[in-house]
Amino acid sequence: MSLFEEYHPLTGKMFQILKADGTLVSGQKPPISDQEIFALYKKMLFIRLADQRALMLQRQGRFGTYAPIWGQEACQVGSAYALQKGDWVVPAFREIGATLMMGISLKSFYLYWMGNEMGSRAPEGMNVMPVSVPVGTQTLHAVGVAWAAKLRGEKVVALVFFGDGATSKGDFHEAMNFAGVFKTPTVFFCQNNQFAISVPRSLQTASKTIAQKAIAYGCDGIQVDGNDLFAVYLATKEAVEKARSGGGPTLIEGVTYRFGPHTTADDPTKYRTEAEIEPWKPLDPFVRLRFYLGEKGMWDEEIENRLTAEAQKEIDQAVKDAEAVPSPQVEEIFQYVFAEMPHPLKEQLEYLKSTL
Amino acid sequence: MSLFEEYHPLTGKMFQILKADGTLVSGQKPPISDQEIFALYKKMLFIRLADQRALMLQRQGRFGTYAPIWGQEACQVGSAYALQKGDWVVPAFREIGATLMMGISLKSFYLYWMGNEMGSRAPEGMNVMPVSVPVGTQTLHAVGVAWAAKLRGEKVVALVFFGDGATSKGDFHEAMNFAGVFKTPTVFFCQNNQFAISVPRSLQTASKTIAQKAIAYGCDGIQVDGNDLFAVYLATKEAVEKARSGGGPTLIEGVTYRFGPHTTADDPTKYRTEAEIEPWKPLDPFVRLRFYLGEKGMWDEEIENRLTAEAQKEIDQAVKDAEAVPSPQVEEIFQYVFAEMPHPLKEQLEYLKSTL
Amino acid sequence: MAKLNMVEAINLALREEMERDDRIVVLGEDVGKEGGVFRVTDGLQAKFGKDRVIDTPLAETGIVGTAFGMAVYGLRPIAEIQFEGFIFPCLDQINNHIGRIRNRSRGRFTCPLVIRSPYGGGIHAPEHHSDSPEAILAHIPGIKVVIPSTPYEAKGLLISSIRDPDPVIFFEPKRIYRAIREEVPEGEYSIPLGKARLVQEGKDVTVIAWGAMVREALNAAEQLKADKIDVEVIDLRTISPIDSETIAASIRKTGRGVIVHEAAKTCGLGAEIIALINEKALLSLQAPIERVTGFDIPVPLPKTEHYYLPNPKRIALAVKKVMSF
Amino acid sequence: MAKLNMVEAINLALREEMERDDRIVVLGEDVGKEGGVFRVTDGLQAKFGKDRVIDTPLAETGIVGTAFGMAVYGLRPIAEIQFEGFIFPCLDQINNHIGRIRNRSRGRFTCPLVIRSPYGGGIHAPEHHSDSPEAILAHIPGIKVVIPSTPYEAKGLLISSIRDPDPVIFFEPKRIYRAIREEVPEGEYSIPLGKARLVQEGKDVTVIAWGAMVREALNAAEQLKADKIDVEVIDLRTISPIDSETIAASIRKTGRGVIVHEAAKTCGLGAEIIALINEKALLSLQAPIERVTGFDIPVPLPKTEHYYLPNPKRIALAVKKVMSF
Ligand SMILES: Cc1ncc(C[n+]2csc(CCOP(=O)(O)OP(=O)(O)O)c2C)c(N)n1
Ligand SMILES: Cc1ncc(C[n+]2csc(CCOP(=O)(O)OP(=O)(O)O)c2C)c(N)n1
Ligand SMILES: [Mg+2]
Ligand SMILES: [Mg+2]
Repeated sequence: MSLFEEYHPLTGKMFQILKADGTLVSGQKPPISDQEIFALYKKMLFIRLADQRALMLQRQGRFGTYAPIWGQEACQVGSAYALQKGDWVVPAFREIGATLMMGISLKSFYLYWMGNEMGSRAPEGMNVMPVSVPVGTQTLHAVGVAWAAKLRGEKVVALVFFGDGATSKGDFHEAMNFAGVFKTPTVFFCQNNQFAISVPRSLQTASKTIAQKAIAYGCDGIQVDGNDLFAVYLATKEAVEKARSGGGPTLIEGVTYRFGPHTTADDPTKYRTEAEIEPWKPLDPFVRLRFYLGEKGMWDEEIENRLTAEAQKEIDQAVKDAEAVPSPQVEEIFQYVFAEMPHPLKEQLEYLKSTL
Repeated sequence: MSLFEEYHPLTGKMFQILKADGTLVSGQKPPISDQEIFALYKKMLFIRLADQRALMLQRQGRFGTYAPIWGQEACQVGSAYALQKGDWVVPAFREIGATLMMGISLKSFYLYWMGNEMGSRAPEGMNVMPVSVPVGTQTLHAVGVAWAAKLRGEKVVALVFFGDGATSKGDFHEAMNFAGVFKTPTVFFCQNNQFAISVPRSLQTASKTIAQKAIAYGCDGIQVDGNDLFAVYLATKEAVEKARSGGGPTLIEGVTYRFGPHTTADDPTKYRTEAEIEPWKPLDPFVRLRFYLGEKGMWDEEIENRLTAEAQKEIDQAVKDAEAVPSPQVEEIFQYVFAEMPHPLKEQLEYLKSTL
Repeated sequence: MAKLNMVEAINLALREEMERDDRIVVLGEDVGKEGGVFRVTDGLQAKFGKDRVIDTPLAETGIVGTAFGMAVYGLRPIAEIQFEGFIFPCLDQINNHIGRIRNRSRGRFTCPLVIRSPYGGGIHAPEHHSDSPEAILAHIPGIKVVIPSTPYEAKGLLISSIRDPDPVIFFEPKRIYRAIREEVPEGEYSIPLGKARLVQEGKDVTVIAWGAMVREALNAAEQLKADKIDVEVIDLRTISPIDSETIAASIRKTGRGVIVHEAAKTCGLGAEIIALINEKALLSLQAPIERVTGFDIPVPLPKTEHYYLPNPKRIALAVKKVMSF
Repeated sequence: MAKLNMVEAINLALREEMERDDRIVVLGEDVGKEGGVFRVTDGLQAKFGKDRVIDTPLAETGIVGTAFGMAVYGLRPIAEIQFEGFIFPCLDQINNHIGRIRNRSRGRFTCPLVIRSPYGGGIHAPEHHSDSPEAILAHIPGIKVVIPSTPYEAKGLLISSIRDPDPVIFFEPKRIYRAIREEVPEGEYSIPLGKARLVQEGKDVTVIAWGAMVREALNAAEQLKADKIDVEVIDLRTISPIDSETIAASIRKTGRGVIVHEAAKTCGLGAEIIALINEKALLSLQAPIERVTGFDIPVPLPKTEHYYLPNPKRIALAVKKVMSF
């Protein structure tokens, strides 16, 4: 029985390998080596710290509005790790994790969120679409990308991120339906972080799980513990392999929790209490990995401090590098609207320059 | 076990009472009296003949583009019959059956499809929304209407018609999701007539049934034999009662077949063969009712001829009445844009009149 | 009388109207407990309950499509679209149904619906949070489009919009949500739709603006005093239907005009205003009307946004240009 | 050289381009076996197979949203929206993504996508099948909008649109799909985007039109000969970006102008053209520019549609008005 059969959404089962206390679910084993686990832990830590820095910079007025990943690191690191070179990531707007996993530099990531156009370009070869602010719209792009690859006979997979809120949008529906009909190699990764700004998951849809929405499209769906790096990785890996070998799309619901505010512009105390957050704290994806690695002698406070110090140094440098990039010249905002600037735009640019 | 539990979409069962040969499925009985059945048969016949007349008039250049019901009479008559006074019908564009069932006059119906604005107004008290050409958009309206009724504490149900093609639209998804979350008294009736113009049901979605799409919204869904007047009526009645008593929405998939062209502008020989239609002919909703009523001594050729003659007379009159209505004056197209005509529109109307 | 900012003034209008008319229902994303991301609906759910102030799923077509059904049924829904950039999925329902239902039913069904949405740039927001799509909506028949420029105006215009028997798109210039405080009376007053406001009389040149740009225009006018240029400032208020008479009368007087808007230049509302002046006051023109607008480019990211937005300097330059023509 | 109607000319362009470039994929509702409801894609699926001519589910956002992804990946999709009335659900993707991706990625990702759609009135179609939303699209940055007026033009302009590195909306005036036959060469030729066409020279007045309205304008011009009025007719061809130079040059010559379009008057493209004339040729104007357009109402049902559509009579009246000003 395949993973997706075993965890068919209507069975009510959530796929988990590593429990919150760092022990393995009976019968399950880690899908990657301890070295890999350690490397991914290190990456997750870097991401969490880089995320925290962004929040801090925003409070200091050095950053724009920012949507933190805090709590969702395992979802993004575990899933992106299942991709191969040439695969695509289509992010929403909370994807520092997936973005850095794809090799985009932290400097570039920061630049964009500082509001500097110079951070908008992914380097050649890194197939990461730009941030998608209009919720859910990007799911269609991931279907298009994957469909194109399929039509060209290229064994490329597209992994798209979106939230629980996004599943309410018509775009999500049309994307899933197209993916189902054309069996596009798309992996739909829903980070169900329990909130769409203030609106809790329970008010977003009456369906018991997000995963069961796959049934409407004749696709596989699976609910995984999104705070379990191993389960996220393995479910995504199976979905990616299935996609690559022509088996079509999969909807993965990663059950997780947004510990931070929706964005730096949000005040979550308006709509949730500390008491509501409390039960989620022990489920933090870092906690269980520390237990697990600790058991193997691969983690302790000292290691954590060393990793943290290294990360902070790298982050310091990224901030410095990003802040050293000047604000773009006025040409920059006209130059990339079309391949060749049409006459009206040239006139407008000339005019604007004459007024500066 | 409720009907919706017994026929849960993933059981693979289609709800049927009256088989194609006019006999009853074992254990099932007609949900209405023989008198009612005869009356509904008569209504269906009238609708089929009025529909055929529309096609004929179009060929003679006396009618606009028209979308015939041919084959789907049981879906519309059976479902609309389950409504009570005060309930709403929200049609797509193929709903001659449901429209007439709600009491709209054939003359008025014809007028609209002849392209005459004078056919656009439903009489006060008849809660039938205008035709909805943009596919799927009307599903949201039915949710809004039903939701409003619920908020006002009025026990009103909205029944919305749409096709298999419409289920691919984002609007359908958002409508089902809102209905699920707010438990609006909406009955979603999908006439799965196997085609969206030329696109067969199999290419419209990879989901095995339309009914199972309800699972995505935590709603009940049921597949019924849409050519079986009894099954359509009973399933709709249960859905309507459930809705009225606060149980929320239901998705009903009526499995039927579009015998005619998509519209009078369509040439179905481009995309389907006679051989494909053949197996559906014995499933025509009229065939089984004739067997059934015949068994009871309530139908024979003579009765059919009498009913036909009566119907044709009524239809003749409706055509005559409709054609006697003159084309509207120019004011008519400006008058109902706003409650009070704003200045620019007054200017435009004046100008237009000066050019005629 | 309290001094309120625009957020508070709109909140007050909603509160009073909801008290007056129990058919009014507010719905949208985060309008409930959260009180809206800008706090415009703050406290309303606590006061009126979850049946009248409704947090919806995240689906803009769904919000306006169901609100349409509610309005047809007889409620008076006020739908919030969280940012103007997310109104695009609603255009299908707005164009194909909301603006047409009265006409399509010969008056049997109507749609007294208000769609509120913060709009415009200038708050260093993320992408898709700074657009100005008013001209697109003004091109759609059967709907009205309203944009207030001060707290007092906002309350009065919103009351009229809510009481209007037809659908109204109400764009709130988010840049001045909290930037202006002024006296806003409690209770009943309304400002008629379809009438522009003469903000400041002047004899040399007419500057026409709306929303956040009225303040920019006034700033420019202030600067231009030094050049002895006497600027008349008109706040359009209602984008559709346009009050062409007020515009034409002013241009007939001054003979010169500058139109200011944040939206992209091409096919922006400025074009329509020029066309109306062409039709009604061409012979009075002493100079081509100038447009001071956004550009035909996506609104840039925060660090470059200032290039995009019209400012007093650009307005003053345009005024000088038409004066020296 | 064969005489083709516009449907055949477009079909030929698609066929030839698909042969030339195997990255081209056609997708839309009923474009396959059916060959499109107007038969524009007739025979293409039989020739190029189901992987290049794709019948999609009934979902317009889905069509353009996935086509966007395809284009970014490196294909050259040509998406069909069956009727312009159903392009509204696409505006979100068009405005928020399709027109911005080059800018949002500093040129890393591009969207060489063509969206074809029959548009406009005059065929006694059902509701929502007679709209003219070109001005809405012309207001959106980062996309081009093209409308051909004859079979020859259609083929040439479509070829340019397909080869253009940026997204193009290609509206096909369905009213003249089969109404005009003219010689259309096989093989390579293209007509540059962004350049209007001088259809007929004249010295007294400039009539600017596009799509099906060019024929109406020519008919009016013919009638006006009896009045000794010599009409210059310009076919705009590209709606965005507009060829303001050709327009201005003609107005500078004639001093008078009439703009004809089917879309609603307010905020239609006519307004933008007047604004451009105001900016570039005001001093040449002998009379206000006249607009002969649809009205600010939904397009009426077939029996009353003739009231709505501009016709030679209304155009001629407008020409006489500007001549006698
Ligand atoms: C179409 C659209 N509507 C509204 C918004 C404003 N908004 C930004 S994020 C968000 C909530 C998204 O929730 P979810 O999809 O669960 O993602 P999360 O923020 O939890 O990661 C909203 C309403 C938007 N960006 N796009
Ligand atoms: C949004 C939209 N897209 C396309 C069309 C053109 N069109 C009219 S009916 C139709 C097929 C509808 O199929 P289905 O929903 O199954 O209903 P049926 O016609 O079979 O009753 C299409 C594509 C439309 N009217 N609206
Ligand atoms: Mg969420
Ligand atoms: Mg169908």
